[in-house]
Amino acid sequence: MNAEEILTLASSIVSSWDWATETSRPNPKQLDVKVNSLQELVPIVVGLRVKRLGYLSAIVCLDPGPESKEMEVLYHFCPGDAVIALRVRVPRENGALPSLCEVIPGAEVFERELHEMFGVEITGLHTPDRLYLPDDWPANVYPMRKDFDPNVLSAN
Amino acid sequence: MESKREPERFTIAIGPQHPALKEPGSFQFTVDGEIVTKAYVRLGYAHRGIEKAAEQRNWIQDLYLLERICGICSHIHATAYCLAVEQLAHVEASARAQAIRVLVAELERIHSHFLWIGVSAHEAGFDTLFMYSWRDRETVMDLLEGLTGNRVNYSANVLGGVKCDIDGEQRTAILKGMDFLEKRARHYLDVLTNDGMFLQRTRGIAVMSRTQAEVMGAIGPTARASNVARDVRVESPYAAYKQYPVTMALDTRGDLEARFVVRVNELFESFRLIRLILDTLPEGELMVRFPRRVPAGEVVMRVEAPRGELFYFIKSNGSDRPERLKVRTPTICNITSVIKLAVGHQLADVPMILAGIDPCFSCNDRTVQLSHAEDGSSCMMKWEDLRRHGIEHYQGLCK
Amino acid sequence: MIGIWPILALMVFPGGLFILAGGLVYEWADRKLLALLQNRVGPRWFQPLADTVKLLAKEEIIPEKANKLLFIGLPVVALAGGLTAALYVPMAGIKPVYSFPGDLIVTLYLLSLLTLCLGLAGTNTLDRFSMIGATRTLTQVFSYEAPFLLALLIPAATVGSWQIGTIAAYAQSHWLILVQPVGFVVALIGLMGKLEMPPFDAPEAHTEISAGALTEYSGRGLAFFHLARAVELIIGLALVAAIYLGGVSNPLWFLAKTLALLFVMVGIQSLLTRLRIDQTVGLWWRYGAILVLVQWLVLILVNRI
Amino acid sequence: MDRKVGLWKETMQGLKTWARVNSPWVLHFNSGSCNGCDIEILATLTPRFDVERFGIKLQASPRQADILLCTGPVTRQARERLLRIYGQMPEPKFVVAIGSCALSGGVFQGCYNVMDGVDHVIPVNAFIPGCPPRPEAIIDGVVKLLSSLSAPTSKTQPQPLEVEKVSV
Repeated sequence: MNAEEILTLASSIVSSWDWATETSRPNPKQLDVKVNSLQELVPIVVGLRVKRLGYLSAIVCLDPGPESKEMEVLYHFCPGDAVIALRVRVPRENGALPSLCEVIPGAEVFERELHEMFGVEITGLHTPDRLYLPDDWPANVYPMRKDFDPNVLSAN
Repeated sequence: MESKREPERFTIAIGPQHPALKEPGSFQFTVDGEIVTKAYVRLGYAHRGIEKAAEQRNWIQDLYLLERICGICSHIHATAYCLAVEQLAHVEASARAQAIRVLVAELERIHSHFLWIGVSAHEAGFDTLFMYSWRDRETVMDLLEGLTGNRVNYSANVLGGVKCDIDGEQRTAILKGMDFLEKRARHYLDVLTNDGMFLQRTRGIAVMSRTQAEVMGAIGPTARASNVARDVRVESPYAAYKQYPVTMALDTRGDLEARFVVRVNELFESFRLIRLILDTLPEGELMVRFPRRVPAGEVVMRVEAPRGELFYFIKSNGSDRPERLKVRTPTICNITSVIKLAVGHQLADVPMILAGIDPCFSCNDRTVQLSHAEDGSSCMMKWEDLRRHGIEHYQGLCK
Repeated sequence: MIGIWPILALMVFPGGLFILAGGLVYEWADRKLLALLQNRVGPRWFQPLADTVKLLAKEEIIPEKANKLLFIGLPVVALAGGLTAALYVPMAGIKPVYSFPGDLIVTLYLLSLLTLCLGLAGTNTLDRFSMIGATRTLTQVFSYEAPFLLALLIPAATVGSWQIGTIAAYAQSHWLILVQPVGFVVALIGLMGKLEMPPFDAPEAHTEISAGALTEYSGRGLAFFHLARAVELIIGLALVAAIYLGGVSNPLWFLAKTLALLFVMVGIQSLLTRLRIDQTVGLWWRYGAILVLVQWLVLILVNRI
Repeated sequence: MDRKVGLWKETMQGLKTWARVNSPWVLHFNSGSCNGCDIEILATLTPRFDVERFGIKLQASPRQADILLCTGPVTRQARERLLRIYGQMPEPKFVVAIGSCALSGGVFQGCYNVMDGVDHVIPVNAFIPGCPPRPEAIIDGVVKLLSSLSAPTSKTQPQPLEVEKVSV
């Protein structure tokens, strides 16, 4: 399958939820899917998985800064030559995402990282321990957020 | 007397300071006698916070920062970054530059795989093989040093091209080196597949089926040893891989031996590729002009590091530094498989299973850096101080 | 009234100074040969000596949880066992200083003392790595000890004496390696197991369990264990050479034969991968023990005929 | 009589120093380095460099090491481990910081999760700069540290010394 076919297939999978999603093609090899409701995330991933498009390459979180109330989380699936990005928005405060571990066990480390670095709760994660940050790291401080203040650490 | 011990006695911590791991990363294995019953991973000993640091530095500085994510695959990190930023800036490096990038990347793969053969032989307690493979690895280290000037952090890439060229003399040296290494690689393949004692430690150990590999998201040679055809160089050719196509080395067995065989077979592919590139190196400029500011946009770049797919996501907001830079390194994907595979195996097999994925914890743990403007300037001051100090020092010497 | 000779024998030759120096030289030869086979230059001739002196001068840290007496005593016992064994072995081509019927058995048990001390020392320190190392050490004892013992008793049975001196004297006219090659191989490999040389170095596998039973030992204790091992190396080599390789009637023969044995052992070391502990046990009981028993059987049959 | 005692003491001290200089067992700790330095340290064991010539032996247990080779800028998580390992080593002990990161934090200087160098955490006896230092430079650094031990001025504890980078 070349990139074109993969993306067509992917859009057909995604379009079964089309009452809640919009898709765009920023470049010929990429398909961006805006997932508007969190409940749909797991079913879409299952759908991709069933069609063997479910190789999760990375989870990226974008924090626009404290003025914005929301952060954007990108799930990058990279089957073959194509890139499928599921874009989900979560609130900055008390945001939560469903865990993909049931579908993709390898997602666990990405989700733990997401939780540690950005403070996004992952519901259904089995081991929510620290993965990267030191043991004596202060609670509720998320280093990858734009408004992270390193002075918190020196006070510690 | 402490006779009332629980049946499940020991938790053996492997790492962060542990001879099996030259890099920090902490695994905890609960063992019952010699059998592993539970595995747990804790990273973060090498977490420096590079992703955050990258947001604080400009595009050029980031190149040198990212190259130091990992000392084994430094070139491929820089390549991924350069390709991604070039795509954002709509700049294309010349065909010659791309070919040289691929050439250095393949040399790096050779160095990395030889290193890995040695390290895993060492884990298995086969020190003679370790010594021999590292002796031979010095050949490719010499070539890389001759080409770029450094043994580890080559800095061959610059934004818009490469900084080192290949002349006739280097060409002969590389070809000679490849002939020697190919001979040695054949020998190692023979040893790895025929040495009975070594096979006892690799054959049928840590078998990962194709489905398991796919579910756990294994990548790189680890996945290819389980017959998962996943190689970015083939699937989504970048740089000059379109002109120099690669054939994937696959194996169906999925055990440790298969991982050895796949990696050695990849060596042969690299030798072939390097010879081909040297024979048909296109002419052209080494680098093109690159703007200081990069237009706003998002880009995903995937390249094949020696350990598997390396993923870069870069978002630019049009300024002279990136808005967000995300690196997903190959080892992080393969760690899941170690945790799952180790359970049920002997403790003695664990170092081998760990080594089997060729882990690189420095890759995984990247840094977070101060997001303070003042600190940025204080850094500049220090650098300036150092520079001045250096100048004064040498002036003093001249007197 | 004890004469001066026994004390001299114990302190200078063949016990004490001589065997310690000899052990260090043989350890150096072992490391140097291994390095040469691995394409390296290897250590300088005084390396084992420098290591030992340095360890003796180093601070000794005794873990809080460990029994102090045992922690300090075990290395001494291990070394003492080795030194005592030296008295019964034809060292450097000279007849054993002491000899009595049955000294072969005593010597073999004295040689096992080191391993037992290692095991006890490992369990005494209560460190996780030491514990696993000790478990492995003791597991290994049970695997190689019996075949090794049987392999050395075959010549004894052939000669009809349990005295090393008598066997060695008989061996000078009969190269037992030719008659009982299997026994020889098992004895040699058993010696490697005893010395925890690769491929039987699972008890101190650096990549898995740090330094095994000795993880917590730093100064003097470690030096004593090192010395004990060096002493055991030279005694073991002397024993196998005396029994199987046509005796050691003069110093030159002694040197040549033990070095030849050492060379074979180093070759095996450099060629093989470390065995897992279960593989070690399997190897000894499945092949080692059976081979030795076959050798016994052959011996018995031959004697009948 | 006093002179005899003095002579005896001096000889013993000389013997100790000789042994120490000729039998340095090293322990390697990566405190968050990029692997570059670590691989180069490992390379010093291999046939081309072969540090066993100098009696240098890589030990696995901190209890049995004389010299701690430390690489990396020391991350917050690794800091405690580094202190613990340093504490576990028996006296006399020496620390060698290897690579730019271990010296000053290198490119990671100022990152909040790093301590900007080994000497911010434990005392360091020798610094070996380079990114990464070549294996020759690492050997040279350790040997220089050792030769400073036998120098008459510093019999007990060597002063921290700067090892020059070996010109490539």
